[in-house]
Amino acid sequence: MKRALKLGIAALLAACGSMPAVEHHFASEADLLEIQAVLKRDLRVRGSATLARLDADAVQQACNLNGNAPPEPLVKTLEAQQMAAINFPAGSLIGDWKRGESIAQSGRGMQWNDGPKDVAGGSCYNCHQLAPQEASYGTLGPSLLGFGKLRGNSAETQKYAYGRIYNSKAYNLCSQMPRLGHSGTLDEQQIKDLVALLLDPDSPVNK
Amino acid sequence: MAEPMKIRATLKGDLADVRVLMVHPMETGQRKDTAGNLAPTHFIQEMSVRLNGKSVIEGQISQAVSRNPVFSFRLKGVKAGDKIEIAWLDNLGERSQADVAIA
Amino acid sequence: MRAPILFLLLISLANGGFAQDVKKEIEKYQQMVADSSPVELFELQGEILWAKRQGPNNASLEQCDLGLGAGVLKGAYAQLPRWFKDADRVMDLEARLLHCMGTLQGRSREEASKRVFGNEDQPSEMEYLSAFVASQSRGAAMAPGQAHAKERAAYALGQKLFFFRAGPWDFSCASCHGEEGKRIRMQELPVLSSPAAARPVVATWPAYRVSNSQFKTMQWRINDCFRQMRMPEPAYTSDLTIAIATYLTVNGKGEPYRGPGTKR
Amino acid sequence: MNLLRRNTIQFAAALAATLLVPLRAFAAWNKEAFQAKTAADALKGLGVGASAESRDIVIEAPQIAENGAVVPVEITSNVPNTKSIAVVIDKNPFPLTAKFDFGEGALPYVKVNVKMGESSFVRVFAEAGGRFHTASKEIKVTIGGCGG
Repeated sequence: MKRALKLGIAALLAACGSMPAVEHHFASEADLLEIQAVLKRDLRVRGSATLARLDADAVQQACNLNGNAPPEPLVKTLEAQQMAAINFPAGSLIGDWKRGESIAQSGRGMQWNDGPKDVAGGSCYNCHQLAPQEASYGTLGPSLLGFGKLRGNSAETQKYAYGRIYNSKAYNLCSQMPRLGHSGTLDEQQIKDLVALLLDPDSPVNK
Repeated sequence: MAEPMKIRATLKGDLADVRVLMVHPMETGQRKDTAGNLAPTHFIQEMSVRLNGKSVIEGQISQAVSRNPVFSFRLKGVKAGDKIEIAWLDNLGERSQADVAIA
Repeated sequence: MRAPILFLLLISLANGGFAQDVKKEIEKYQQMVADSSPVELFELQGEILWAKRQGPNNASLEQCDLGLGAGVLKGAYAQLPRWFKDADRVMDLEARLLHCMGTLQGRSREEASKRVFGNEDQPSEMEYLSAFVASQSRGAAMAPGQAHAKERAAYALGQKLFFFRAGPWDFSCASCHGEEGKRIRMQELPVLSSPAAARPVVATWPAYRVSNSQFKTMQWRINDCFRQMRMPEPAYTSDLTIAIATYLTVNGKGEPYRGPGTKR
Repeated sequence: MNLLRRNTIQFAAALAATLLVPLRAFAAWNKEAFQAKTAADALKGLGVGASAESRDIVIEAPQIAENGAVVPVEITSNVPNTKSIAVVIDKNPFPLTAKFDFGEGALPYVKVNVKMGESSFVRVFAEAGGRFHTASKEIKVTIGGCGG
């Protein structure tokens, strides 16, 4: 009876789309090692994309092994580790929203065809709606239109936005969003500029 | 080997739908090629469609027609066995022509 | 140059109904583009190359066995990837063509695969050949091999690779192709693990891409996803790429082939 | 193999073709109209004077083009005795894109893929009985995804 109720709730949640069904594709760590070995065998270094990029990280390991839904204690531990590794700069985290907008537009960075002189972007519009003027936005992530209007721009909110861009996994361990600071894609100033795009009252995101 | 041009004609009653595919870069003069150099302006300017040797359509086009041009036309009073010829001439004086018999 | 895009109308009429209209109009665009595609030119050139004698043996590819016997083209592409006894390996179209360039024409793998991804100024031999061979399966139901143990192993490996998150951005194929109704910018993303979404995809690749006037193969498609996932580059026709192609094609099996397609 | 670039062999073949095929009477390319940088100058070059809006010209084209490199446009003139159709893309650097003269045996119909640098009106002018008829359609140009 209790079990039936639980299943019923799970089905309801799944139907609402708020809780995607957990799918497990890897039975064991040995399984993960096998796939990693295939990647290392069949992928080749090109440009900045070296094989060292395939070294597994504890977060990837936990998410892969548990269908992106690891047990709660593990999630807490790993999220705390990720959070501790964020370098929060002192002072205001709000940079220049105009520069932030062009960083959000750019999909460059970390690809094997990006030259050493190419400045990386955040690929933000690939997945998120931001400024209303840009109608060509993706929907893999939530809409961020009105982000600052909704939340204000207190020091706490700045820190949240900065941290979320720097390392989304510190907030949601198996988030699909890249860890843009942690991975070395964006630097401190670029992330501040993106924070400005999200929080500055003058930013088109908040108009 | 001449560059391929493909003509396809389908007959419905005495109406023929004619589709022609041409191989041409249709360079506007503003595109950088893969080596990073500005590709010189190079595009088809004139084309002509003939039915059994008689001109039925004369076309003039600009560099704003897409690369590897595809055109569709409609001819009337056509019967199986009729011959359709299509020819083009570009701004560098190059030409191509092809023909097809309607099946 | 990628200019930011303004849909002035979209802004002034930002409501669900209009978004639906936008989607419908983009579908109409895609349909019209497909109807007036120059893709046949690539098929034509591929046919010429198929019969062209070249390599140390001065031989054509006409006797290439694509799985249905030497020289049988009709419907052969629809049954790839499949296991080949002579190579004891699961091969996709490009792997098999490379194999035949070696066995029939006497060409080295290195020479034959030196330039497999072309550009708009100079398409590659592999692109032309892929266009021609695939066109010979139009109308045939996609039926990749799944009888042999190695074919089933390729599928299983492809499935795992599809969901395996790795690289500096923690991406797997499923990061983008895992959830219904999502898109990158304006590009709709098929959920390739689902037959309903995989079927039209496998039925239309390889394909001509109008945005850059290039013909693209399935090996290229997989290669470019790895680039965008910020991973190192897959070796051409490696087991990894063929496993992913097998997973994708088996998911889309049953769909009549109607390519080579035309994409935005 | 290079399909899209000329080489000497192909040039020779093209030359041979010109010798074998009877001389084509190409209508001389209207330089003045095609090199005009504004729609108004292009129309002047074509000799298009006053024109009347007409519902008998049907322009079938997408309202939104995912990529300006290829925009399919299908034009049918139902104006009786249409002799020619001209296509003008207002915002292109050279607005005049195509002009087709139809003789007996051809329907006043054409489908062609055009390039559009930006969103623009596409206007069609049909000549019939010494008069010009016109219709237009706005096409918005965008680009697609991240390169996938």
